[in-house]
Amino acid sequence: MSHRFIPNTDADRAAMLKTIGVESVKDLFLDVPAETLYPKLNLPRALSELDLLREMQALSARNANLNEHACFLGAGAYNHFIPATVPHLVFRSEFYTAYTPYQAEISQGTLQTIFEYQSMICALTGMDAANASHYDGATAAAEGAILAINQLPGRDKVLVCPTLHPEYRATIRTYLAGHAIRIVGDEDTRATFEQMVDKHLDDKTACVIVANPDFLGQMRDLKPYAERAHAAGALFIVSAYPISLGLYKAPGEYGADVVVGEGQALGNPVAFGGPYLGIFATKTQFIRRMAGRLVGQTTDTKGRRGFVLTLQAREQHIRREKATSNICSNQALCALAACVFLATLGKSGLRQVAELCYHKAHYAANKINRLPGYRVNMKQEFFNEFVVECPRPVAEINAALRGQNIVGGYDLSKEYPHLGNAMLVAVTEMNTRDQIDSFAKALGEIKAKKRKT
Amino acid sequence: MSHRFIPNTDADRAAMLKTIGVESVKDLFLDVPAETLYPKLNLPRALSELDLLREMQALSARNANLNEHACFLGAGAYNHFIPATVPHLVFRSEFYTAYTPYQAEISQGTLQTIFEYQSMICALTGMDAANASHYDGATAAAEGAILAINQLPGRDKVLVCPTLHPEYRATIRTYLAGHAIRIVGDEDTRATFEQMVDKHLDDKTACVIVANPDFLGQMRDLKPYAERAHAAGALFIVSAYPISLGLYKAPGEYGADVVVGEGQALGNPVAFGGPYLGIFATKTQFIRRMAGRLVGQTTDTKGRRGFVLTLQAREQHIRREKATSNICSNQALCALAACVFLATLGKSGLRQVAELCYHKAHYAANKINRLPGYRVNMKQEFFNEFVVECPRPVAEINAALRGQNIVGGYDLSKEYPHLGNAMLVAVTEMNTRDQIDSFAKALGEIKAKKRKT
Amino acid sequence: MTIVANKPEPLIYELGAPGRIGAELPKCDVPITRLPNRLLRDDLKLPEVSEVDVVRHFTRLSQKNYCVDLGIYPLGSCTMKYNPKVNEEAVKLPGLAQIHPYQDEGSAQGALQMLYELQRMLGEICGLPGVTLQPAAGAQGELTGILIVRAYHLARGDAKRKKVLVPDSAHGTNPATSSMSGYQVVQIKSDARGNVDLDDLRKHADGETVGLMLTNPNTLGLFEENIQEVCRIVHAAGGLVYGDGANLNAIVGIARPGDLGIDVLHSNLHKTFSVPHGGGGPGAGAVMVRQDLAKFLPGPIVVKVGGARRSARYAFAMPKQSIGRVKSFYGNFLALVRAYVYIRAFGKEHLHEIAENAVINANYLLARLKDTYHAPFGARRCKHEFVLTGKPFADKYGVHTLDIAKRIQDYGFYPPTIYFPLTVPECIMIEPTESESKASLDEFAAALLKIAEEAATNPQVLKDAPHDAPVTRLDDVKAAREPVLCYKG
Amino acid sequence: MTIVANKPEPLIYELGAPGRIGAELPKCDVPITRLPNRLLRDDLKLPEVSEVDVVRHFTRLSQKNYCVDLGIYPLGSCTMKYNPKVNEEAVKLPGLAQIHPYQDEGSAQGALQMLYELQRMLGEICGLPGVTLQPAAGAQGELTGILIVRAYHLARGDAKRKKVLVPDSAHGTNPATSSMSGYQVVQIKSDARGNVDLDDLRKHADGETVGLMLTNPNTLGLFEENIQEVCRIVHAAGGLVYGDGANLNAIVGIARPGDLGIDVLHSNLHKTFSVPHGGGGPGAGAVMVRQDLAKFLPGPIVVKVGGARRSARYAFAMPKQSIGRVKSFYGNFLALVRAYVYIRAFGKEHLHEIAENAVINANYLLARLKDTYHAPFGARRCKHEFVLTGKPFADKYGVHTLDIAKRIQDYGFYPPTIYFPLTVPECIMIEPTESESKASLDEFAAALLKIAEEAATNPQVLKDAPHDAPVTRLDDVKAAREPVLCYKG
Ligand SMILES: Cc1ncc(COP(=O)(O)O)c(C=O)c1O
Ligand SMILES: Cc1ncc(COP(=O)(O)O)c(C=O)c1O
Repeated sequence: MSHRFIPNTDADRAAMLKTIGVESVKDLFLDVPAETLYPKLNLPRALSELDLLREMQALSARNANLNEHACFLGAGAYNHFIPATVPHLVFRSEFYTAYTPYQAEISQGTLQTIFEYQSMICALTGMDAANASHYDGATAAAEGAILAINQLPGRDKVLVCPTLHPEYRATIRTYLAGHAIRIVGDEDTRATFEQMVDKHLDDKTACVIVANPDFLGQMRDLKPYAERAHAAGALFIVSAYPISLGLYKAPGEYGADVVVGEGQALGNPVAFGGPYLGIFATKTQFIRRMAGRLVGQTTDTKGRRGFVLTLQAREQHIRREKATSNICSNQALCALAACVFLATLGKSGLRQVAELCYHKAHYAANKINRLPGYRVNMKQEFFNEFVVECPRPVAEINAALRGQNIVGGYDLSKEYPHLGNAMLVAVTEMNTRDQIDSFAKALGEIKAKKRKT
Repeated sequence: MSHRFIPNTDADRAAMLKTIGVESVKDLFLDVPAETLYPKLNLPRALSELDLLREMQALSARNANLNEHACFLGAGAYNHFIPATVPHLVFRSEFYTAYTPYQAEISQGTLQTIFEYQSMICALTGMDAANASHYDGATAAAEGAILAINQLPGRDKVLVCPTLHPEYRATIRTYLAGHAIRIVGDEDTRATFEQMVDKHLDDKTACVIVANPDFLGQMRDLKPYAERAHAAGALFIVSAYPISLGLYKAPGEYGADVVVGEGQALGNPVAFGGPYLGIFATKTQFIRRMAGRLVGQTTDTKGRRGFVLTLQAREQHIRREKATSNICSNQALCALAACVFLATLGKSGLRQVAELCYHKAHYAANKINRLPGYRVNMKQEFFNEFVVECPRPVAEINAALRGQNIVGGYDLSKEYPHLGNAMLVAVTEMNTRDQIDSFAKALGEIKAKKRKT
Repeated sequence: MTIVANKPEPLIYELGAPGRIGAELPKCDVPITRLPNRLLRDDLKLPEVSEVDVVRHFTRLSQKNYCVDLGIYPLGSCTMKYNPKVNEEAVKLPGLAQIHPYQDEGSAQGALQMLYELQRMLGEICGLPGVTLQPAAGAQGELTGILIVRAYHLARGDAKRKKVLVPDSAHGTNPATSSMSGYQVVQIKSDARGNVDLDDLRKHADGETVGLMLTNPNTLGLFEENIQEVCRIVHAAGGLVYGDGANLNAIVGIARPGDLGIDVLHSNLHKTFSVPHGGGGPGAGAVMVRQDLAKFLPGPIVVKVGGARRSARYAFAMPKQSIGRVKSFYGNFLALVRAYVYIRAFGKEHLHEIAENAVINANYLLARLKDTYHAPFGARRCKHEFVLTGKPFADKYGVHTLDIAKRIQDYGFYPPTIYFPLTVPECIMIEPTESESKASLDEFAAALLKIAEEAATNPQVLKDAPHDAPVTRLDDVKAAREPVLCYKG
Repeated sequence: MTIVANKPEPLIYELGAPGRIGAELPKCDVPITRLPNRLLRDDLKLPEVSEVDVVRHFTRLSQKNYCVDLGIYPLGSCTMKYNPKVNEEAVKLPGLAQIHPYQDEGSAQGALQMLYELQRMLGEICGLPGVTLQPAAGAQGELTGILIVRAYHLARGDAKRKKVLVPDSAHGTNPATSSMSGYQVVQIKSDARGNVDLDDLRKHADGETVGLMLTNPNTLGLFEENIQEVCRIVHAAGGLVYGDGANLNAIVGIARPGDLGIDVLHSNLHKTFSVPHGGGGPGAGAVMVRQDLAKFLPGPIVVKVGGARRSARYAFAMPKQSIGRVKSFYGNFLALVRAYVYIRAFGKEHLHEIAENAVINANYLLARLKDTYHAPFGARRCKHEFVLTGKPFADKYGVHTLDIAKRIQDYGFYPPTIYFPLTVPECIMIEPTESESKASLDEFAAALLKIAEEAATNPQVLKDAPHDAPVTRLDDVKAAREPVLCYKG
């Protein structure tokens, strides 16, 4: 009996067992408690490739996909254009079937692309060094907090802004659960940044973590806040949306010590939440406290440029319990996608994408703001995401939109109850004017319907 | 102004024009009649990649695709399973962005895969040599006729069986239009092979071209006919359906001198008719009369095995007007797909596919034959395609089937009017029992409807 | 990967083992029918390998290939331009890849519309409104075109014409096509400037002349300076001018063959319109003709049946006096999709930039090289390509063009076309295309200049080249003398 | 391609030119809004390259990489098995790649069902029915698992436990995880047979013990012979046994960690379940727990809400006493799709063949090598991997394991894991996986045996290795001493 993924034949196995010096394969499992061997597994039967593909097509068909739906949902996962170069290059087997480049000489492809990725992230964020990736934006934020805590021993407080992504805040809490660290600042989700800082910032504060744009879409000049954090001796950590950095100032320009963020938008599909890309960048002075892989430039014995994993003494495989983090496998291929994405779009392309997001979002916001019963705060600075006050519960609105092949915005009622019936709407370059107009029209009709009844 | 597919910038161009020694690019076109320069073209405006993809998606969406429809249509283009290895490997840029391997040393990838393809085609057909591809089954058949004519000067007749694919017969006629060659045998589409041969075969006959299975699906032991052709001094050319060769005797076993065929089924999608793969194989004695590229094994200066284009003296770039054919670019990538397909399926897999086709087609034929008003000649040997006599015009039946997401069979009424309302039905391993049952049910209902009215 | 690409790769037949499998098919879900034993084969000599064997074998082999995606591929006359990746996304769409050529026209309106638009756009670009997309490649386009010319003469009742005039610099497919079409080939000389020798043309153009097959720009990369006169001479003799559009890349968007006097033209869509060359094919060889010749086109072609923009419907139709069909179905459909995508990506604003940049690149490279290599037509501006001759190196150092080509590989580039056209001894024919940047050309020029130096100082290093490829120079003579064309195992 | 892979590749920043573009975006189809100038950046240091530059750059770089699709990749502890291509087809499906994590559950039932089934299948395979798919990798699974153990103790009101026991052969992530979770690490010795030293374990297992992190088979490739006793000791002390399932490939389908006494386990789906390693990730690190611990799992997890087969509906739910979430959304979804496809491809009939063949392959290779290389545990049967020591070569010829590893590259293979586990000096850790055939192992063994010979006869050739890779040996010390971590240009 043969399986298509196992090359050895019965004859191969017989010859090998003979060389090994055993009678049968069972003899290789004598050290396993006999009563546990060969359990009867309640699993489905094996599928041929054709049947497998049909099964997956059937599963896929039961999900509403964004190729066929207009999407106004963001909230940390964004539907952006992915140039054909990205899948074409990322899915070259030389990249995707390799592993961490432990043996540098025959892994220069991976190593150089990571170095380039690091360089691009530094350019975007205004930092000196970026690592080869964390699992996602949430874990990158948590690792940022850990860096600050380790950097500033004795300080036991982490300030998180209430408008940092709720899941990031939850993840930070989980990551620090085993440590005597207080995570504060988001008790009152309606607190402004000033109020939060006034209340909590002190000499026990290791860091302040804030998002820009924040979870509700607001874009701010954070310089004053960075200055306040620094004045208190704390690190200032900014979670940034990388597409916005095509247009807006780099966090490094306004005082960030660490920049984290969700890099999915850079060439990775929304894919039901993963795999995504945790961006992590910092200043030279904190490099040795960074977690994760770092690639550095060096030379070979002939003096030629080459790249290697470096500063590994930070990592678990060398430092074990003293490592900066336990991270080992990361999201390298997502970082490669980001690298190809940024190379393809380049200086002008990323700016174009960001501008399109900006203009379309503002067009949409204006339009929606003019609908009776809906309100958008047009005074507030935003990039491509904004809060819409709605005349009915968002869940109901979204259900109605679904019938028109529209994926509506994020329902803020659970995490930000004070906003009432509020929907977080994201607009990207993927939304055509037609889509926006239909969306607004559909929203308008929902209101109207209510009046009639 | 820059375009994404043109790397030179204005600065590059300026520097280059300077080196060239001209003022502007216009100066490079002074030899073109001035009045014809820079015509105003009535073309659409340039599209960005995203807009382009949307345009293509929209065009694609207006076609009924076979992923979403059960397909019982064959007639020379077959919906077969394509393992994931095929697109994965064929679309490695090293293969698909290379050209004819003129420079052998840095084209060993292409050369070795062609050599392997040739070997597999020889195995399938029972021939000694196969070329690197013709454009499709029809042109391969035409080139087969030309080989025979060149091989047997003085003979001016080509016998084509009425059940050779109508488009192949048409193509042969076009290819030979400029020559004093008579193409005969298919005047009466109801003539049996015996009748046709009795009528035409003589010492002026260069070749007899016959399909197995033939266009109407019939599978025959052609040995007696090969012997008759040979007795008359003519070559015997068989057009074969390569999937059937997983199960049936190789044409070489029953006397073919040349085997041609449509190779699409070997790993190439139906794709609205192209690109397809013209299979061409023959015996050693005719090699120097073959058209097309041939790859041969040789050695390098260090004695290592390597592969080169060989026997090029047959070809247009050496022999010009005396060449065996004018073919230059061929269907190499389709041949590579066939090579990967045959390697993946291998000895047992191709047999499995062929058996599945056989069993499913016979199941379908039996089922349809039992429907009132429909008839299949179950006495006749067939592989996976058979003629169904229908109670109504096929066009009407197909229109009804379309409503149920079924692509019905080929309407034989135009080319084989003597068969009446006859539909040519193809069944492959892609048709599930459910699909076949639904198809039969749908056919049954069409009949019923007629009775009611 | 160097360490892998350098290892010899066994044949797929030499891998694997009896019983090993690379694919499983679904279980048979219908009752079994008895097999017709007397018709069945006993054995089938196909590989027995697992999926991983297949993937590794072809992945490794792929790395023994140079390709456009690795660098400049300056094969003259082949237009090895970059193939945009969006093309490859388009052809994967299920509504394009998974449609049957015989399915009802009503269920394939997207495909028909695309074909219709492509016909129209190619007609517009070439200035020749009758278009067939059926030919699978340039050579088949030539056959199609000459058969159309034949049909034209016959339709006029003129059956006496037998001669096709073909310039001596023509590609081999031109004379080969002429004989395939049943005609005799008469070779026309080129003059000192690389143009058709008008006297020679006048001498041969007569009442027996079917027509002239003209490549313009020709295979020397030169635009026919007397194009209008050439066409006049042929037309005056009652012949038609067939344009081999292989070199359309030089003038696309800048001048239209139809406006220049060409009657029938093929365009290799895999050249000018970026269909990837696939290791030899598939390409596509659309043929464009004057309006009055459209009735002879092979069919079916796509026509619009009624309706304005939105309500337009498309159908296949056979031209009235069609020469028939030249292959099955409608052409290399997915290649046509790529050409369509490519033209739409440039649009009317940018199309001419293709030719402009291709011509700048070629002239730049020629300027960089012509002091070192002998450029027989270096006094003229070239178009998208140019020729050099290695003759001085052969004469002085015994180093031949073949040696230069092999040595180029060691510098990491694909060599140019060599020994073609036949009119130039030791010919080297270079076509950079617009896909190269100045930087890329500079690198390539530097390598060629270095090699010229080596030819003088160390000729042996050229004769032993290539040194760095997966194999050293291969024995062509042996391959042809004792042909081994398939695995014997 | 050798000739290309051997050339140094510039950084993408060193390619291109100002104004060059690689992509165009659609024109803005809505009215323009004024930009908030004071918040905007002045410059953005990104590359300026065209599409062809991008494609060539990364294609060339790719060829400077070794990968599983080129040959054996015997990195011990990493399970570099072949990644079936059907996985990659599945993840391209629009209903899997193009769905938003926050879209309504009702519009993602296919995705939820897949996740639910995967949870169930992994629970079944591991004998631990509580499952979360959220962790992104093994290490995150460990953190998740240890936080679950912590929650378990705290829920019992037991806050005094502070020590996590970790065998000395453990992977670095185990101790690192323990400290990330706020615990102290106590290292447990191994005995002469490579098992956990029971006496040492008994000595440390006490009322302060949170639990033991056990890798079984361990990183020496040895199955813990006293597994049941080990678990008994830890359980008796009130601790839980955390299983590091990185090596599940050795026993998948043959023995279930839950049946062996493990309480909490992670499985690196990128190892056992064929998610490609992506040059370092993404993987996935599902965590499986005993039924009574399921309430602590991070969430959301997928539950079935009512309905039999056809009418079943699926929903996300937060376990009652969840430790919270360990990342955003639901895990590396597309990695989970691949694992699902892989398990379904093997099914219950074939799953155990994975482990059987992995173990046969490892033992065969060990048998081929152990007379030449010293195998510290060569007296035992190994499981899916085994360790050798290069110490004798170091002592005799001054040739280190690093030199051997570098030399292996010249033979066209990826080297094994080296210098791990730390308990074996000059360690060489080899894991062939079931994807290799006997023929492939024979080739690899032949290279290693040849290298052993070279160590004696020509040690310098090892010390200077690699010779054939795109670069020679790289200077790690320099890289760390003067870190250059990004392009300064
Ligand atoms: C000038 C010229 N004509 C015709 C052809 C033949 O075209 P194809 O290879 O597409 O058949 C070529 C191909 O290289 C060519 O260069
Ligand atoms: C034994 C062992 N444990 C844990 C890990 C960490 O897993 P990951 O890299 O998926 O985080 C590894 C990875 O190599 C391992 O080998």
